[in-house]
Amino acid sequence: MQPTTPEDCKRVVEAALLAASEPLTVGDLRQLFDADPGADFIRRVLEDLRADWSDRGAELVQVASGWRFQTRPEYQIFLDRLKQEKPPRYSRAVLETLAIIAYRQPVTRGDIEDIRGVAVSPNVLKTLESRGWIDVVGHRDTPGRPALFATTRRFLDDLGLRSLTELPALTEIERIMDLVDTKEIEAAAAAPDEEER
Amino acid sequence: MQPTTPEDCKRVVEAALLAASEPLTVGDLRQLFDADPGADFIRRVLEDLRADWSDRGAELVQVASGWRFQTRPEYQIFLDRLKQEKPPRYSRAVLETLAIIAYRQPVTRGDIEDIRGVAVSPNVLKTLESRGWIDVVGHRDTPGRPALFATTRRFLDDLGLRSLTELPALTEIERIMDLVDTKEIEAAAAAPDEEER
Amino acid sequence: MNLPLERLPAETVTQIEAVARLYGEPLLEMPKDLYIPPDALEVFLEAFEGPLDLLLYLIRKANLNVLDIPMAALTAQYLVYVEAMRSHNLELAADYLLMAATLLEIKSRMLLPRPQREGAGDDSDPRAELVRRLLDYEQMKLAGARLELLPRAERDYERVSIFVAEKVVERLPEVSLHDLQLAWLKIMKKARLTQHHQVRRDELSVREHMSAILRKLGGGVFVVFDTLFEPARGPAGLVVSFLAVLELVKERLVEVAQNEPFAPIYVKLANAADDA
Repeated sequence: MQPTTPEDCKRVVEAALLAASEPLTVGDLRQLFDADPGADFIRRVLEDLRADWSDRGAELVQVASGWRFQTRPEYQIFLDRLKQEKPPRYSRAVLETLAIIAYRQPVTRGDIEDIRGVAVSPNVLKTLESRGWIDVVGHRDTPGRPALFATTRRFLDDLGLRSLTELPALTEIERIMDLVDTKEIEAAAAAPDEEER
Repeated sequence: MQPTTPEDCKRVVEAALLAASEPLTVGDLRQLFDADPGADFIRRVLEDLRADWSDRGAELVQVASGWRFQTRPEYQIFLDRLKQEKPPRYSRAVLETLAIIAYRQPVTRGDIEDIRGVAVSPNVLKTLESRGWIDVVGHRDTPGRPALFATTRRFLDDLGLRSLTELPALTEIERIMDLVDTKEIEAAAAAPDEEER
Repeated sequence: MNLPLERLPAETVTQIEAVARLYGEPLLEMPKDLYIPPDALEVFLEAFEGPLDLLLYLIRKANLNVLDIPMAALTAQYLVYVEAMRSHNLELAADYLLMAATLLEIKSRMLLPRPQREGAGDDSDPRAELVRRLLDYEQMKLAGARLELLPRAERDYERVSIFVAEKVVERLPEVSLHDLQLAWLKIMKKARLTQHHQVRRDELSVREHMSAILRKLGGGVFVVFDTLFEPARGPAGLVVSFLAVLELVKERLVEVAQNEPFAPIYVKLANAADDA
């Protein structure tokens, strides 16, 4: 089979996206064809496909590492009925640790403990690591050379984000921060910079 | 969302089949709905979906353990292009045996062993025969009447040759051999592999 | 460190659900006099993620301004909770005790006249560091809650990945002419150690015809000599074909038969009859 019409090409792109276990980039999709159809062509095909699927149970979305098909959240209640076990729920300790790593990365376990005011259990970090949401990106050059944690591309992909800038904004807190007298609360001056991440 | 029309139900079944990592049975699919729609209804939906997908890059198929979507074999050549992994390569024994048969045909297994200086495993010849690149064209009239191997038309076709005379000339090779020293040959042996990609 | 919260087998579903259910609304039902049944106290304290979380709860519950915390009142309340934990022999986290000490220190510093420093109008508030930590923690606490609300793979949607029917098409190794040339090169290098091969292009052509002729004779029957030649190949082709037949005869691969002069010449595979 040789794709000759744009319609043929769309079918090839669709099949590739349906079959892929990881999101595919525009660059990946260009490689599908013997003669490179160009990035613009692929983007048009993707928009076309997105429209085709607009009334289906799955949708074509763009996440951090590319394009992928995923089921629509409205359909989850049906799909859940087929599941043998419920997806894990995360404790507040896990969620807060995740938030600190996501918004303040790269951070050490000590940094996380400073912010949360309690020791961080190894299980919390293990949970996030085994989910593939965080990993060690280096070591801080201080005594003990503690590991620096950061969020992964998988974390963005699983939460449907294209980049860290799409994380929920910390707006409410920012409003509070605006009220804070910088002289009085010296360290608060550093916080808005952190939010940019 | 509450599925009310058969069309809604079809979308739910489609989403479930697309998301499932294993084939789903009619029994599984009945569980998707709050009120069991019955096996006949599910089967009609499946037939309907199969028809919907008849001109796509994927198809709905029934396998031993249930129903699943899978890519059509015709699309494999495209999907292969996305693979990072290298295509399989023949061992040196297979390549040298093929070269000997190509240049010195018709030859017996004994001839090949004489030239290579080592025994030729039956697997090597079987590999080339099952690929359709060599076959037995006769038997030499010596004790044991060993089979004479020659290359086939298929071999020429697959290598893009019109005749054996288009094989790289050996005189040229001899000339090159006089010029190059072992190390350079080894280097050349590694590099062109990459160029083929 | 000794931490009742974090030491629990962290992520079992039942435990988390219990905490989630108890954190928030049920906590508002706490009696004002802070009497807490011992069983409930343990669960109540487990609902907090540490001293900062407890402090934030106390501040928000009393509707206090984080930026202007009445240290005396807050410290007193906090100590009541900590004392309650101690009196019920709950394993008290060091973090809670450390915070108690910090609160007491801030409270006492606030009673002292502020040190007047030269130069810049530096009126550092002893509460500043605590406020910064509380706001910092609250920010991350809320961020964690928001991350929880984001649609998440496997919980809110599933990735689509259909079966790839690749087994249907066997991937065969590709061989290029270059591969073949290199393979031959290696053989020749080895062979050159013992003997010198004189292989020429025309010889190869003869060998190709030898194979072709053997293939034509594959049936084991006698074939008319003339049919082995294709005039379309031109004079050179005919010569090569003839040389191929001679070579086959020399190598005793074929038998040539002619019943009488000028009768048709027949060619057949040597000993083909034995095979048939």
